[in-house]
Amino acid sequence: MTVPVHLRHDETFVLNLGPQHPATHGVLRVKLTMDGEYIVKAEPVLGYIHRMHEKLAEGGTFAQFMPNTARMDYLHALAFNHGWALVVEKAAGIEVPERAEYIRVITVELNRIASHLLWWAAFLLDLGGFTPLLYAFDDREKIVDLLERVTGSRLTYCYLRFGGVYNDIDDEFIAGTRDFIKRLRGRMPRLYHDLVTHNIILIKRIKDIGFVSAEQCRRYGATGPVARGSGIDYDIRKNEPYSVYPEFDFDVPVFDECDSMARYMVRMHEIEQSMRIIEQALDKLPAGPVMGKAPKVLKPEAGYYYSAVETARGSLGHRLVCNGDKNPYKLKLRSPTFSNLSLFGEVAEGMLLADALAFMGSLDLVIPEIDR
Amino acid sequence: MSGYWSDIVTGGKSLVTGLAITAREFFRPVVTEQYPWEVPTMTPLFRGHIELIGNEETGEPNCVVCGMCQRACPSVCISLDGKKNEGGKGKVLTRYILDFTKCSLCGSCVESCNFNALRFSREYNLASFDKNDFIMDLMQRLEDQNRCKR
Amino acid sequence: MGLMERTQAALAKMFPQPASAAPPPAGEENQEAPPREQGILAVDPARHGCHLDVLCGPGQVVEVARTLDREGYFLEAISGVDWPDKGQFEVIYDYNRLGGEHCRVMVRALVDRGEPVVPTISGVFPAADWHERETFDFYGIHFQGHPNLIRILLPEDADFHPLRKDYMP
Amino acid sequence: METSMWRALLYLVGLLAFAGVNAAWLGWCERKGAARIQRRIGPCEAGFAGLLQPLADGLKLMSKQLLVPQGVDGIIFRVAPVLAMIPAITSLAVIPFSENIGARAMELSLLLLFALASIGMIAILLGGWASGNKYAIISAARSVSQNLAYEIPMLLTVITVVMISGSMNLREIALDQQGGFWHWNIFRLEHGHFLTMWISFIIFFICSVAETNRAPFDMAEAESELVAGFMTEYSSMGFGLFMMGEYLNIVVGACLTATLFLGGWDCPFGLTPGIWWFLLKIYVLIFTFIWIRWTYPRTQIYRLLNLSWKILIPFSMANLLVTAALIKVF
Repeated sequence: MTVPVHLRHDETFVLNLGPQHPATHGVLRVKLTMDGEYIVKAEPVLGYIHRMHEKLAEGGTFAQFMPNTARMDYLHALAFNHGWALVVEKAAGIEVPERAEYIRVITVELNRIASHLLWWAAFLLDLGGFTPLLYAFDDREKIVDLLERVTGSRLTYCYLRFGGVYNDIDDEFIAGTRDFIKRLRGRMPRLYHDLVTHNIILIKRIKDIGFVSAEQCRRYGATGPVARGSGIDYDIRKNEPYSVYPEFDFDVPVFDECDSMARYMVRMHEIEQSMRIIEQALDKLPAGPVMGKAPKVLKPEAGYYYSAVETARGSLGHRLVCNGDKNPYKLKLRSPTFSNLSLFGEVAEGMLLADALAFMGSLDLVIPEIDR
Repeated sequence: MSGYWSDIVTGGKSLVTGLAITAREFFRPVVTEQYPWEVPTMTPLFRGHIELIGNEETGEPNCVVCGMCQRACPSVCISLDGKKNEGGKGKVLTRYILDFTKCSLCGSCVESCNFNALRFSREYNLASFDKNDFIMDLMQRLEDQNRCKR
Repeated sequence: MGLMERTQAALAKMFPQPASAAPPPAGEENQEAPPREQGILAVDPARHGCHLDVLCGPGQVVEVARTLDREGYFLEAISGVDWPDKGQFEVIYDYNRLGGEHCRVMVRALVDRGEPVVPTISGVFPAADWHERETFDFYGIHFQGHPNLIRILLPEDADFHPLRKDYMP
Repeated sequence: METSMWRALLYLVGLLAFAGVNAAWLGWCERKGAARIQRRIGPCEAGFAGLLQPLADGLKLMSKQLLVPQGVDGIIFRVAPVLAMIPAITSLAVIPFSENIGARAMELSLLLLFALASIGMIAILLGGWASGNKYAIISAARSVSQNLAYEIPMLLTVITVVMISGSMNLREIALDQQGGFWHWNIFRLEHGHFLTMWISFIIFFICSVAETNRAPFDMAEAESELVAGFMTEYSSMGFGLFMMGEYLNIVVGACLTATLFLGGWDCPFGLTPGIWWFLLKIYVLIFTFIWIRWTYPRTQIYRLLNLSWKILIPFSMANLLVTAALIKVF
């Protein structure tokens, strides 16, 4: 997008958005060159919460990196657990018992709902609506309680293990999950859609704002709801199924409008689809052990391994290089929002400040995951 | 032009619906818990910092100083020492220091322990002005617990 | 013709000599076996997570990217690997398809550790911009022609490349 | 002479007390109201049901250092918060609280109110400009364009009221509506004004929400975009005065709405008119302000201008014509 003619003069100023700014959800900094309220150039500056997880991975054993994974995307921590478990299981050839796979899917999907709810809450906060935030937190709290029951922690779960999960789920968890799904289904139409989705102010605010074309998504490598909001039918759970996802009947919501509203709708529909997956998984939950046979000390064969999972924000890839040692030789984390954010600069050019922030909110940024 | 009128009508309706929803919520009971006065129930799996498990009878730590927890810890926050057991075989624990400032509560240590010597405490009031409060002597803690039990 | 074969055929034009008849599984070339020649290998996606393993020279990186761009791929990530024993850096490009038929391509290029220079592909895929900056940040690999090759995650004034194996904090 | 001095003093003290109590405890009301809507408790520790919270907040604000950052225009920076507060208090002088309670019943009191309201806007502009902060300047610019856009439909609707009542004196406008809700301007049976006046009322209410920079029209202090807008650089009581000014503006807006459309101190059933009815009306209106704020997301500046220029102004113009026709024809 080129800068409109009326903006092509030199009365610009630089607005430093962040690293401590309410809209950047953490410590992202965006250097905006502005002309009045129009953005001439937007340049995200990263690294304010960089912790060098890739080096930390090289320094410890495979198992010792597991707690770190949850600290990157603290909103969908279990998917990061899952991604790391999958790539190591792939490399070391570890089998996972079926019950553990089901439990993984249930917890990861619950976590996905929690992540989308929190995104929704934070997005509405970006748009100045504070009340929906607390309604969403009320629901999210239920999920967090459920997950605390099985994982022992509330945010940075370290639940998955190579070859299974840390702890079996009990009847109370199953009953609680069913109750939660019933409750969320009851609250969704009224507190989420009637109050917010159909609200004319919100519609006017995010419809036709933040246009990201499918081609832009491809060139920038944007995945997840951002790509699906641009009409790209791409969900790793369907396209290259992992775990036991092929056994469930669910849809991948795709919207063609390419605007913030489309991304919003994708996420709202994904909540429903995740609930469907959880229900099916609970129905089909097989009995059996939750931990498979895994050697205490992992020494995967030397080689190159790649594994991808679908997190709430898009495709998370682990590029693992092993040299036959008990430490990962090299781990590269392909985090979804790193790529999703990289298109911000191009799209935000020529936008109004308020629209750009609404667009940024619709990208669903989790800064620790970008900076790793 | 039709968009203009339908915007006004549907928009107005959506605004009124919004007000009706918040009005209904206004009269419904609160859902929050007032923390210091009400304490939520803790799940059985709650992960506090770790603590040593004492023997049922003697109260001595179950630990045999194998060092598995130390090796499993990704953040190097456990340091322990033992000495040769006089009279018996194996080793006895003499020092067990947990540097809780580094701990990420992953639970690897508890999982790696084969001798039922470690567990998560139920301590959640962990706030202090001094960093040194979190360099915990778990032997001392176990002794205190034993004294309380007696 | 499946997508994988099509991609393989498109890429094969760049490599006049086909890879040796009995290709060793990916990864083993770092061991005792002689180093692999440049070319394309089909690998087991269930084991290695990608369908094609392309080893090319640093000079061919841009051409490979153009070919894959034409085939509708997108760039997932760029990672560097340090092989101090061999005195080489390796740059790994992961390509994937957004939807439709599925095929992952891993493109690897080895460069001299003493003078690590790889041409940039940010002109082909803007996604590479940040990934190349990150690789530069961590390994000090220079991406020739990159419009803005500055540090991205580390502070601007850092004078080290932390993911090099010989880096000691 | 003597009595009029006592009277002036009494009103001075009374109005200042009214302003102070409202400015402080409306903050409490807002927090409690928001909390209820969000199913929380809200302030509950300071005093019974947190009623002493405003005092605690005030004490805290006063005990803080008034920071004047480098590079600000010192005088204007200090004057702006005062300027935000004073017009709001002054406006109360012409509000008729009941038939006999009202500091001053001027002939052009309506005009004075709008003049004072504009000064409040200037205070925001000055505060934002003097801060020398980019967010504050953007906020100041937004606030001005927003206010300019909203004065027009607001004045147009007020003109319809003035036409009906034939006066610009607020007391007389209220007196004109005595005797039950069917005499109030919003539901007025006479000349069939109820056909159009409810639209005027809605337009006026939207405009007063916009005028007071309240959500959903709070672009000037949009905290997720502009940090705190024009208040970004203010600390201590500078910030406190802006907050109090905002609440007082709401009070004035509610008083004006009640007087112009809801019959002032009139009882809906024509029975016992008095100040309590007036207070009831303004607090219901204030609650609506709070209710709206905690229901909707914020709109966008150009959406707001669109709303004003494309919907509110045409509608209020049409209303004006229809009202004139109704008066002339019937």
